[in-house]
Amino acid sequence: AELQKFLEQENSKARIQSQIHTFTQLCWDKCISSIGNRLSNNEEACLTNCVERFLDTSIYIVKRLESQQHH
Amino acid sequence: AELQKFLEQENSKARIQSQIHTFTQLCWDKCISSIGNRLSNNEEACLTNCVERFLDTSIYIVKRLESQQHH
Amino acid sequence: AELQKFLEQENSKARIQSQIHTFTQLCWDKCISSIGNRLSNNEEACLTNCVERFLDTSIYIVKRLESQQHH
Amino acid sequence: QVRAELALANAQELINKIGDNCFTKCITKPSTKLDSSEETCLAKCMDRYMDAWNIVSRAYVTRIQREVPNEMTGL
Amino acid sequence: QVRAELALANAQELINKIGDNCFTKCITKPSTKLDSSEETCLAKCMDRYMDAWNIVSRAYVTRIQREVPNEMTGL
Amino acid sequence: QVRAELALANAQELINKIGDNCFTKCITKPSTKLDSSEETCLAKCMDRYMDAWNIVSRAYVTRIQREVPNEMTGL
Repeated sequence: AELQKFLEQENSKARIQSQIHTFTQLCWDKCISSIGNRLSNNEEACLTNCVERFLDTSIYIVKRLESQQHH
Repeated sequence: AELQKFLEQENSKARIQSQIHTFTQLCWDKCISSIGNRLSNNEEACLTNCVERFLDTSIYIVKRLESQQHH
Repeated sequence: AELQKFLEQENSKARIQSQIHTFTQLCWDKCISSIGNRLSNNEEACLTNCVERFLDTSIYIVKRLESQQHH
Repeated sequence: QVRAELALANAQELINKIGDNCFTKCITKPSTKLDSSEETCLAKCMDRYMDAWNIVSRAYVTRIQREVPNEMTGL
Repeated sequence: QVRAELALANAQELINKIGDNCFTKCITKPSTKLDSSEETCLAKCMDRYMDAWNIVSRAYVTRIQREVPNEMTGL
Repeated sequence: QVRAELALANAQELINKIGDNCFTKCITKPSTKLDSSEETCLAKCMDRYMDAWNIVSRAYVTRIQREVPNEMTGL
């Protein structure tokens, strides 16, 4: 049971890491236009908001699908 | 044999479903520019033609490759 | 041992073939704009340079990461 | 059970695709919350993506049935 | 048999890539049939894609052979 | 050992992503060698990509911790 719990946690970590790569790609494309000596405040805020709003979007879609199935 | 046939059919269904996702992405990019309250007749026709012509394209490519190998 | 060596070589070949497909896609997008009756000299040179510089880029990134970890 | 997993995988993939495509189309400048115009856009985009998915499915399955004998695909 | 599967997978992937890239380049507005100018474009695009694939293969294999001892890759 | 493989896979994926994105941004016309302005661009692009990766990680992990009980993710 300990081993299984360990493997499940690693599995969950692998999924999270894979999501981080996907989100970095998506939000890099949306938020970064030119390459400077540091990220601007706007770019940093855009990256954080991009992750948060993408997750909101996913939740919105699932909730709306669920509500439609109850009609 | 029954089980094997069942699994092969499910496998084939999984492949078809995966293709449908790929084609929807491809034809969405080609046919849908702005998001309205319904698909226009043009968009609907474009989506159907997009699937049909993509399949024609694949068949054309395979036939042409085969004919070249017999030279 | 012979079988293992054979399988490792095939595995390595599969990886190289998969890389060739990835590079062809990448360099096709970078080097080919319109479809003519043959590749121009510029397009051919661009394709070769694209592969070489992509590999240089990967090596540059790994070396720079390694040098940063020794600080 | 194979069939249930297939249906689940299919629904999950559709949700992912809608997420990627509609986020790209509707949230052009991500801000500190989803505003109501973004939500309206997401709702429409979702419906249109499912319309497109249905049209594409119909076109593809029709074509397969025209070209391939039924017993091969189990449709 | 491993070798035959590898060759088949490789050919299949090349056909898929040609399909995706040449459909995108040649069929800009999909209509009710492939017309002859689209077929001409597809034929040229296919040939150019295979030219590109050959040039890329040669450049990559040459580079590998320059940098890696032969016994490691079995080329 | 699972953990080490995970870390390695993660580093490899990050290097691949940096390679793809920064090659696209910095080497617009590939020539016979990487010139110094391309190398400068690559170095900056690499640093910015890792900055972005860090910000995205922090935002995502913070959100997960807000919404999911800790024992479920093992974070």
